[in-house]
Amino acid sequence: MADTTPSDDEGLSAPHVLEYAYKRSLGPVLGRFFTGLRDGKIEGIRTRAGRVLVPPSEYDPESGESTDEDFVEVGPSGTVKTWAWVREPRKTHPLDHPFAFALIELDGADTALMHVVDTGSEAAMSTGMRVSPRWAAEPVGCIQDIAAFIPEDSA
Amino acid sequence: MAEHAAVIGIGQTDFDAKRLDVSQVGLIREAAERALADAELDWKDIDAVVVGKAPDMFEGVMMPELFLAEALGGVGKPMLRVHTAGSVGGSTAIVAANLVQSGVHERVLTVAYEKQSESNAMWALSIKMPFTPTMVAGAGGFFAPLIRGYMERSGAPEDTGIRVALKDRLNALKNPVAHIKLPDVTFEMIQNSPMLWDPVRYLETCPSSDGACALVIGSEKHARAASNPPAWIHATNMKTEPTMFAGRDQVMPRAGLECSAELYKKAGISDPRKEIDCAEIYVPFSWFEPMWMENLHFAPQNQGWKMTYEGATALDGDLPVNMSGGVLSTNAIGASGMVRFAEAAMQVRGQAGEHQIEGAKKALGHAYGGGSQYFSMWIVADQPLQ
Amino acid sequence: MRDVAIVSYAQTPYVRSERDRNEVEMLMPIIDEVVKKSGIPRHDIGFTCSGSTDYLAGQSFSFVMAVDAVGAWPPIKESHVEMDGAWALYEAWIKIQCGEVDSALIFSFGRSSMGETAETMTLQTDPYTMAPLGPDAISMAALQARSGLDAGLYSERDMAEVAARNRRNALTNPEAQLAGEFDVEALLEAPYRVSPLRDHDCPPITDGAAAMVIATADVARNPSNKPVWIRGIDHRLDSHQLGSRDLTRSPSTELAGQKAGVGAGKIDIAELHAPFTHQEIILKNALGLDEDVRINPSGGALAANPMMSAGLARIGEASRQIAGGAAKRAVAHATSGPCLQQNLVCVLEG
Amino acid sequence: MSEEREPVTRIITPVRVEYTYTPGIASERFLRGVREGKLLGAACDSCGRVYIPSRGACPRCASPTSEFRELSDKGTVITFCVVRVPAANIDVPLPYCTANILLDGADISFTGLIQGCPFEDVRIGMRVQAVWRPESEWGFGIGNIEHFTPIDEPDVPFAKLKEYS
Repeated sequence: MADTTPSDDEGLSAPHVLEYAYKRSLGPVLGRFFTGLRDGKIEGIRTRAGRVLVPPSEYDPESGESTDEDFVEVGPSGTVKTWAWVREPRKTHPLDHPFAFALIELDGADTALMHVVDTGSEAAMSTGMRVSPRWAAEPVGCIQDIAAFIPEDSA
Repeated sequence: MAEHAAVIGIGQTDFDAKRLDVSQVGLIREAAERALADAELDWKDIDAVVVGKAPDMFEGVMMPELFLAEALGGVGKPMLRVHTAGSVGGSTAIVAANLVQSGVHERVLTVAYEKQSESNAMWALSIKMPFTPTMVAGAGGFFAPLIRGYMERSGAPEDTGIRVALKDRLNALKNPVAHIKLPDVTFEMIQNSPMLWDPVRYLETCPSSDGACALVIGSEKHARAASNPPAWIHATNMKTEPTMFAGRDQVMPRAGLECSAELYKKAGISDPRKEIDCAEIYVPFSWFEPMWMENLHFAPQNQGWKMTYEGATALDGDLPVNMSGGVLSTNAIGASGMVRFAEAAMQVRGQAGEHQIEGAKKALGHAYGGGSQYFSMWIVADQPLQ
Repeated sequence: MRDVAIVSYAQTPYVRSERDRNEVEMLMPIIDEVVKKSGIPRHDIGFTCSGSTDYLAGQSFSFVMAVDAVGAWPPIKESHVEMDGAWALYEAWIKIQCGEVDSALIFSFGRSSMGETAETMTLQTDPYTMAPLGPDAISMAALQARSGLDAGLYSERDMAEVAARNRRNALTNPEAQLAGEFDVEALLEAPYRVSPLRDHDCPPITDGAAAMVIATADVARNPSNKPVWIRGIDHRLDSHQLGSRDLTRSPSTELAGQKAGVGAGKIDIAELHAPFTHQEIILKNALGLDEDVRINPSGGALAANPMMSAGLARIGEASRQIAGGAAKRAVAHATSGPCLQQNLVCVLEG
Repeated sequence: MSEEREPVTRIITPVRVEYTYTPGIASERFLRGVREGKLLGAACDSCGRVYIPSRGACPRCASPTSEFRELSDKGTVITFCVVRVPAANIDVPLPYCTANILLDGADISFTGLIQGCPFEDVRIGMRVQAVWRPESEWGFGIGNIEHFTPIDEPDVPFAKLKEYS
């Protein structure tokens, strides 16, 4: 039972893969957020202190206090606060060609959402640029329902 | 030298096979908010947070406390994440207690959890590694041979395990948050349940649960000021030995024997069976009750089964064990140790509702993990240690 | 508080791949070394605490086998944090403060070479809104780096100078992995890896382990060692959501630094756990370090980044500087989580 | 139209992490031995107890186990259980019997399958021997032993085994 084939004579090694499709229940706040994405809208949540959090959470990260279910529709456009240009995408990345990870402050939100921006070239990226979502063809209720953000004027 | 510390708030989630109504965030907040409410404290009153859980592969998040910390009011605070296998819930409570006993903090929130429904426990507990064909079928496959070893050396009657399971399952009916509740459970039902890992039957085995447990541990000042009664921590102890080594007694591990002996000494207990009013101990398979009765020095070697047989461990016995229904009824792995510690504290606070042992003044909480190699324990009481 | 000192420290040579040795084989010699150097009989050490993570090993309960390297027989008082070894040190320090024990062994380990570390770190992010997008450790650090560049806090040249200095410092550290003289101009001509980060801005992938013994004054003072006192130790945490933080600052480091008493006296050297060049600058600002403080004489995490030990190694390396007479007072720092989310600060004195 | 759809309550997030695993010096020595049909134990440098397989250390002494020696493929059942429940990582048909087996010359038991007799006949103290797969199927793993089977030798009394149980 050759459960393993050594890769070479220098030393034994073998591929090892950890793989599982986790099933994550969402609860009221993330459930509403992902339902909104599926239906083409982005909703944040207002904390008792008045800040609008996107993505929404069940708590205020600054105080730990619960958030009430005070949902606020934001965006869908927003401003890039910072970005990182990925020249060589990894297989774990959502796009297979060069793109940017970015923190995007959606209009009406007080925090920035981490997502990807698809501009085709690094030269087209800049801090402060305006972006809009490009929705997935068949949204199912997950963060990838926004396939990517793209420059606002090309949306 | 250590400062006094006490449990001043306890919160448990409702436990179930699948808590599909909450995220991981919602799950831990349910326990933490209940503990804060019990302690009559707010998030801002907490100095530090200690999180415990078993392997990260259960939920598929590496060090999940990092994304959960802010849900526990952790921003700007110290946060620690403990992982000592199955004993982790107990160890986590001890680390939290130490933060207060050291004099470093006044009020510490500690939470232990597992959301096992996100994956599969049998997979996550024994990941198949290259070069090593898996022979051991999950925890049951590991512990069943040890149980057979105990049966052989003690000569315990074969129905001992069934009797333990019946007692714990009846106790669970009195616990509002317990996961497995079988209102019409009988000796025959357990006896006739399928053999999974012979000699362990299905109803002698713990379930996989989703759930969390939280404690607020306070300094003497805060314990005295609390409006609900505190559970004073008299002693804590942790002890480890390696999983496998030549000459290891896996049935009656020395780490457990020494851990409990040192614990009693610290707590000033000379006759544990007499001086401890009740014990909530980690029994994932029914036969571990008699085994741990011996390991915890409640019974002489090879005679722990007699306590079960004579009813000593029943709710009306002289040393009630697993009043909550135990791990056999509820097992969110990372939380399980802390639930034991919490139940001991609930008993001495007089808060245990239908499963309250009347007049309980001193209680033992116990957890173990790995291959019966990690032990964590505490003694709590209704008065501070003199 | 009881006075507690680092009495011995050892680490494996830091390498790209421990091709042959498993975790136990890596740990056994260094644990043996720190126990011997401490002058405390092995069975007299009161407590043991380790730090590691299952996802580096690809195995649940991977820390359990590491106990084999300790000599846990007769049984020992022992605990484990799923964190860098620096936090194992903190738990051990607390145990001593409780008066329960007078000495402790701390160790940590990891073989990053078995996996793809930057991708594994994706699993550390919020599993609902972040991890499904696959943000790797380098991309997240790049988001932070650009925040500081845009804010004018540092330049790409400043970042390259950090890389060059750390790797030059590493020339005198025989256990460092990546050492050498690098020309800043040449570094700046290299292409971006994930812009604005170039290869030199990122840490190497490192396998390694570290071990330390700490003890109270009466136990620490023995003929075989030179105690280095832990004068302050504290750790704090920031929000996990990168978009709700000001990434140009490290408020948790600022707070931990204040609590640990960094400002109470002159700092000679600092060992900062900054896997990325810009993070060293952010940390230096957060700790309020003067220009004359020598930063990372060991070469820091840019010269060797053994996951789960790199933080403990900063404290160990700082203690070596003091024990060797090169400094009187030092600050050491450890980090965990994306973009410096969690930070520990430790002040050491000779 | 979207109003008619059920709210989203759960997401599936696939996680895949790839590793290249290396077993370590002592384990590799053992695996290379078993590839040749040899069961190599390793003795502790300090106490002399023999481990199989050794991961490189005697956990009770924290000493290396440097001296390798070939052990017999005969041994004694220390304890056992009959598994009647499926496990995610095991592909042996149910039910099956696994035992902790102490090989002659070893000081620690390891887990093996017991076949060749009814489950009711398996007992603590029973003598067994390895049944190897055909040599052409041997690889780098203890899986080269398909199972252990009873042999006609007197049982070892429990008193002699208690230290290993």
